[in-house]
Amino acid sequence: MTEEKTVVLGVIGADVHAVGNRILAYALAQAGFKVANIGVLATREEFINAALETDAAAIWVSSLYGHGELDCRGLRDQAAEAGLERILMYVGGNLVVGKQDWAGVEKRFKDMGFDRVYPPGTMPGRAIADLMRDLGLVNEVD
Amino acid sequence: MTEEKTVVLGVIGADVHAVGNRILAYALAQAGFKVANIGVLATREEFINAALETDAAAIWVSSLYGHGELDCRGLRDQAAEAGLERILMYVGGNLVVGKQDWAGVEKRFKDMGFDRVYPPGTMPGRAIADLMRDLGLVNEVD
Amino acid sequence: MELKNQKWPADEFFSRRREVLAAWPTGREVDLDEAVAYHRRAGAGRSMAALLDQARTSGRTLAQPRAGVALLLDQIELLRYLAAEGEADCLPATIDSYTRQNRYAEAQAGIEESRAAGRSMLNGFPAVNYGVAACRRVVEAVDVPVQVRHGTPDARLLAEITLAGGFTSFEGGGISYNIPYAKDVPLEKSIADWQYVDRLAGWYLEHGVTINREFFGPLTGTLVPPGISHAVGVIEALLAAEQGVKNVTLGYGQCGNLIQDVAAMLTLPRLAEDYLERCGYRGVTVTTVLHQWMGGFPADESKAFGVIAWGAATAALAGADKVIVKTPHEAVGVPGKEANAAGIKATKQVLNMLRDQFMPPTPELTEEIAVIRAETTAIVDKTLDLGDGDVALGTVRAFKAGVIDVPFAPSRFNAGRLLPARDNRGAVRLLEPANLPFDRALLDFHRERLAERGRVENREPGFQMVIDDIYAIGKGMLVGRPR
Amino acid sequence: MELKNQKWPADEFFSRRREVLAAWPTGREVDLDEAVAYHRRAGAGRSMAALLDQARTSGRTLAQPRAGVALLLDQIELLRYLAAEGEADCLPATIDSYTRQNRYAEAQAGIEESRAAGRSMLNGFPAVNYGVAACRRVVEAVDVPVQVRHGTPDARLLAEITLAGGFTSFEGGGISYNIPYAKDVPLEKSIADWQYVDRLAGWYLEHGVTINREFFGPLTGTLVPPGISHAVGVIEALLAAEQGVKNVTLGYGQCGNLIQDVAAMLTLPRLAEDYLERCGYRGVTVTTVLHQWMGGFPADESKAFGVIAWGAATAALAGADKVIVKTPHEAVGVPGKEANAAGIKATKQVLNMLRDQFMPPTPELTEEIAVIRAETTAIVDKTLDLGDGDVALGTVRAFKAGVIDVPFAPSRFNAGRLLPARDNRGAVRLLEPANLPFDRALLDFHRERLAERGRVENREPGFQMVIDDIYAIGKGMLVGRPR
Ligand code: B12
Ligand code: B12
Repeated sequence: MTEEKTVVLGVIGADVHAVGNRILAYALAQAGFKVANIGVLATREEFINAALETDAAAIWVSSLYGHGELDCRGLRDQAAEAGLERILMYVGGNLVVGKQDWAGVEKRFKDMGFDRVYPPGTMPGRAIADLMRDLGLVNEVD
Repeated sequence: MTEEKTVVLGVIGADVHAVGNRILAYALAQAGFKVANIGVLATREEFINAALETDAAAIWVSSLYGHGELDCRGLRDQAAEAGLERILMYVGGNLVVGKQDWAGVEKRFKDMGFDRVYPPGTMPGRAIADLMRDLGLVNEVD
Repeated sequence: MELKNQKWPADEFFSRRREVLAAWPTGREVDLDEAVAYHRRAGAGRSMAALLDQARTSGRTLAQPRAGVALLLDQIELLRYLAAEGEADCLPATIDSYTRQNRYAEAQAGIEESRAAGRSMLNGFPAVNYGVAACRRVVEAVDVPVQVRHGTPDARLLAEITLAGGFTSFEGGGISYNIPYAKDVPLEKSIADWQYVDRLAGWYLEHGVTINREFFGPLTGTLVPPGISHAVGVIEALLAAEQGVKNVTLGYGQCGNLIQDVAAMLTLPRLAEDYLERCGYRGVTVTTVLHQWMGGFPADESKAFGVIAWGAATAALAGADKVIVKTPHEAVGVPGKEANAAGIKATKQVLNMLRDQFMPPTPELTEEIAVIRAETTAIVDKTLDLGDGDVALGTVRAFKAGVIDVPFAPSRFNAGRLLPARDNRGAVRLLEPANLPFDRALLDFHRERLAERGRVENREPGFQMVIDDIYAIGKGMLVGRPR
Repeated sequence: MELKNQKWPADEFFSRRREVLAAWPTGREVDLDEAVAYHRRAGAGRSMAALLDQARTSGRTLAQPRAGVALLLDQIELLRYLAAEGEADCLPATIDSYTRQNRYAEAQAGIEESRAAGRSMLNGFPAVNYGVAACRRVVEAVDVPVQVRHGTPDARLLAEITLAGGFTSFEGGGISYNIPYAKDVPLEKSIADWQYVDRLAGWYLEHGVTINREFFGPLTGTLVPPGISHAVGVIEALLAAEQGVKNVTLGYGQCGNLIQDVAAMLTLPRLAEDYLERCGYRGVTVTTVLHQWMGGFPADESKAFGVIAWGAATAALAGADKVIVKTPHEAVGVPGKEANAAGIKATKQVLNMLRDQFMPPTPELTEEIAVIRAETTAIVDKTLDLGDGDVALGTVRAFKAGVIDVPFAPSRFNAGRLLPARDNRGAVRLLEPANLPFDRALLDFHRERLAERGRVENREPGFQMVIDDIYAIGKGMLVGRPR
């Protein structure tokens, strides 16, 4: 059903939060995706290289530790430069430092070029459903 | 030192909170005052009669249960009618229903004619010090 | 009619009823047969007895807030919010203080002033003034059982209206809603008035509708030793059972020392069941409720959360069937709906985390259990003695003799000579046992425990210690140590 | 230099020091003799060791928050606020994640962006970039001891700067600040780098200044069974003691089951003392710290208060010397000062209320104690064996062999084969013990406990159970029951 689409998964920057990453990988695999999990402490370059290598349909960036705003800048441009103009990019976790107004946070990350931005505590199922929709793997009507 | 001044003490209205009343009575007595304690469920009339009977210097009204605003209205006028024009009147406790802006609450009770209004959790010592000052029992400078 | 512990004959009950219902216009709305039909239609989902039963068998602890405001629509919104956002397992209508003193005219004024001011000027919901139909709107607004919580020495009309109004549980008793809640009401009167309420509940039962009757365990909420509140609870259960009540919940106000509180919660249903059985009442279902700390709270909301959560933990570890929840606004005023929901949510988090945990038996717990059993038994037995076997009469005499004595109670029918204080571990003991009918061993136990604290604090146990203990939790402590 | 558990000779230490201090310009500011003089002037009021000692002897539990922001003045204001309004007993500077990875240039950019944005863009205080004088301003801003808390595999420069900067306690160790905090750092390297830190602390001690060394007990904070974290703590204590450290605090992350947690806190110092003694280290003072639940939190602030308060209760009943406090913002982001103070206040209310209470011994507790002792001993003894008596070498080999295996750790030097899950009462057990050196009795114990849960939930214990448990507390439960 997912035609074995690949998702690159990783935790960006100096971030070592490994638990959510482990669960996301499991959930994506259960949903039928191939997962290229580059794990924690992942650089922007590692995300892009993994996407190129696996011909990925999407990049899922996690940032839990608060520096997401600093770490994620430039990822979209670097991807474009590498020829990944149309790759889907999602980001989720605890993206900024502290408890901030979510609308503002979402906007900042959308402005950085992310297609979807998820607040703290998002359950994997929700984002996987979005992904299936964005990849045209499910009928929009149901 | 207090020249055995009398304070009328009671809990007004349909209010049965007895613990604070007991402690206030004890604290006033310890500070050298005579206490005419009319207890809980006290009517306005009982306050005034007790003040007349004991030639009291002050009336301390407690209201804990939230109906203070309804119960205290008219007390100052009734006292004046009874000839107690100059008697000191303090009120304290949990005077209104709910957590409200204190400045507003204080103003409402001052407008009703109370000389001093105390917020929830006031320790007796603070009000006794005020009373001694208001009665000229201590030198203003110290 | 002279007070005695005997099921009221139907004629007596129905002749009284006429007077009761005539006391306020809404009394006319009550039609018992129609009310029974209404309850039957409503079904088990609304039944507090059924919910408690389920909690008890599954080892779960239900969380219930207090909640009452002056205006009907606000009351409805409040309960809906506490169910949905607060995740309350069951709900109350907490009745205002004018209604509690049967001052319906003042309650009416309060309703009108509240409408004018746009905020509740009453500290609860004036159910009598609203009447039967309005009560049904409240009860129907939510999916969980709703109880009447109050503090009314004479709650006959309130019971008529709210039970006809679809409430399935009614709190209070002739002692617990008099001694802490009144100054001048003789026990003869309040006990008789509550016999009426119990008879009414019994009547519903006889017609297929189980009304849960809960007794107000915390009494004055302030350092009440478990033996005393247990004795009152047992007596109220006996009085209710005689009138035909078969579903009772006994309450206890958390004191703060875990071992004492667990012992109290473990002994409470056993003692009630023993006495019910001994006095010949069969088939009475007994459940328990723990009230989170009922005395003075810290004003700081974070600290209040600490007190609330510790109460929840105690309820869970002690296996209470229900816990009554405080709020972060406790020290200041009746909580708004958000603060109220906050208290329930903190409570439920702890209840759920501790759901599969319990306090294992230990020698300390066993000792505490023995003490509470001995105290309660001493008081109840002496009360029965004083009444020549009649618990109603005995209660009146026991209060007169100080055999039951509730600390800090406003009632002049309470001896008021007893003084409690915490021991060195925070358990509530007797500094001045006054006339409690305790044997030497019990008295020595209390004295020694307080002497131990005295040694640690290097002061003689005395009234200052009591005052320090009254303030202690509000100031962030359990034991009021000298500064 | 090859890794071994042996006190570094002075020349080795000082020649390494030159490299370390050269890594960033602020390294030049460190002058050890001047730093010692500074600490001596500062006196015991700033000493974490002295404060812990006092807590231990008086049976009190200290409350300490986490707290770190990008800008110096904000850091000072934050600590002042947490001392005054939050009533914290001791304070930290929590270091940002760039500094933890020795990425000082990125930390510098973070400081500048924070200045521009007017809010902290870093998740902690970049102490290395600020240097010695700035650290002293932080330490001097408050009256209580301040500790460095971080998660830095190579913390040599950080230790040099902060200890010269007047901090009197330094968290971390070669295992606990590597395995949960890094992906590619070999244990040979991190252990050696932490020998350096310990040697530095030892040097201070030899010059009359006691630096408290705390090890990071919670590891990944997520369902780590006590036997594993205890083994790591004991090993880190041995490694530190060899370098001359004489004041250590061992940590443990609350798991949530009271009996297991109390057993863990009771065994922790005993095990450390036993091994220190057995390995010939005399005169080492051991204290303990409990971390309130370190895994995923509920997003709702009231529920978070419930989790916090239960952690505080556990710390108090277990007699922890210190508790590390979470905040109501835990699930969302680094707390602002108000949320941080709120967590401390809720904690202190509970600590104070339970100050004179303890968990009495029971058969369940005794069993749990025996299990934790057996597990820890099995792991530490096997580690010593693997190193032919050298605990440093043994540790490297033990991780390679999976004899120590930390669940959910990001490090590729961790086997990562072990899977924990909660049993039917919420205690953390081993679903997949992988290569842990446990005897049959221990393995059976774990299997039986999980089988019991499986029967109750009517499912085979498996990875879904682990996932359910990871989410459970965040969803208001302890045990992740199937829906
Ligand atoms: C114990 C208690 C009870 C006991 C009282 C037993 C008894 N008969 O005494 C019981 C359980 C029976 C009870 C019942 C009710 N209570 Co009540 N109760 C409390 C509680 C928890 C503690 C009160 C107390 O004893 N404090 C300790 C003493 C020492 O302090 P104190 O009473 O505040 O008095 C001190 C100061 O306020 C000050 N002070 C008081 N008066 C004055 C006057 C002057 C002139 C001065 C200078 C100082 C001063 O000095 C006193 C001594 O230090 C408070 C909340 C709290 N404070 O934590 C609620 C509280 C007072 N109760 C409240 C309510 C609403 C009720 C009920 C209606 C039930 C309900 N809805 O929950 C009934 C009302 C009964 C009635 N008709 O009055 C509300 C009042 C709400 C409001 N104002 O908005 C409170 C604030 C709880 C809440 N947040 O909802 N209660
Ligand atoms: C466990 C934990 C740790 C462990 C991590 C162990 C490990 N190596 O994995 C330890 C103790 C080591 C740790 C360290 C630190 N942590 Co930490 N940690 C947590 C904690 C408590 C739980 C994280 C977790 O495992 N959750 C469970 C998993 C299943 O959920 P999750 O991680 O949120 O991931 C899920 C969703 O977010 C979502 N998701 C995640 N990414 C993505 C991406 C996409 C595309 C989508 C669709 C969904 C998605 O799906 C995941 C699966 O359900 C959180 C707070 C919390 N959530 O309660 C703090 C938290 C993440 N940590 C935080 C911080 C700051 C740190 C430290 C800097 C120390 C400090 N100051 O306290 C260090 C940083 C270390 C580093 N360099 O990264 C902060 C981040 C603050 C912020 N953003 O403002 C948090 C929020 C705590 C807080 N409020 O301060 N931490």
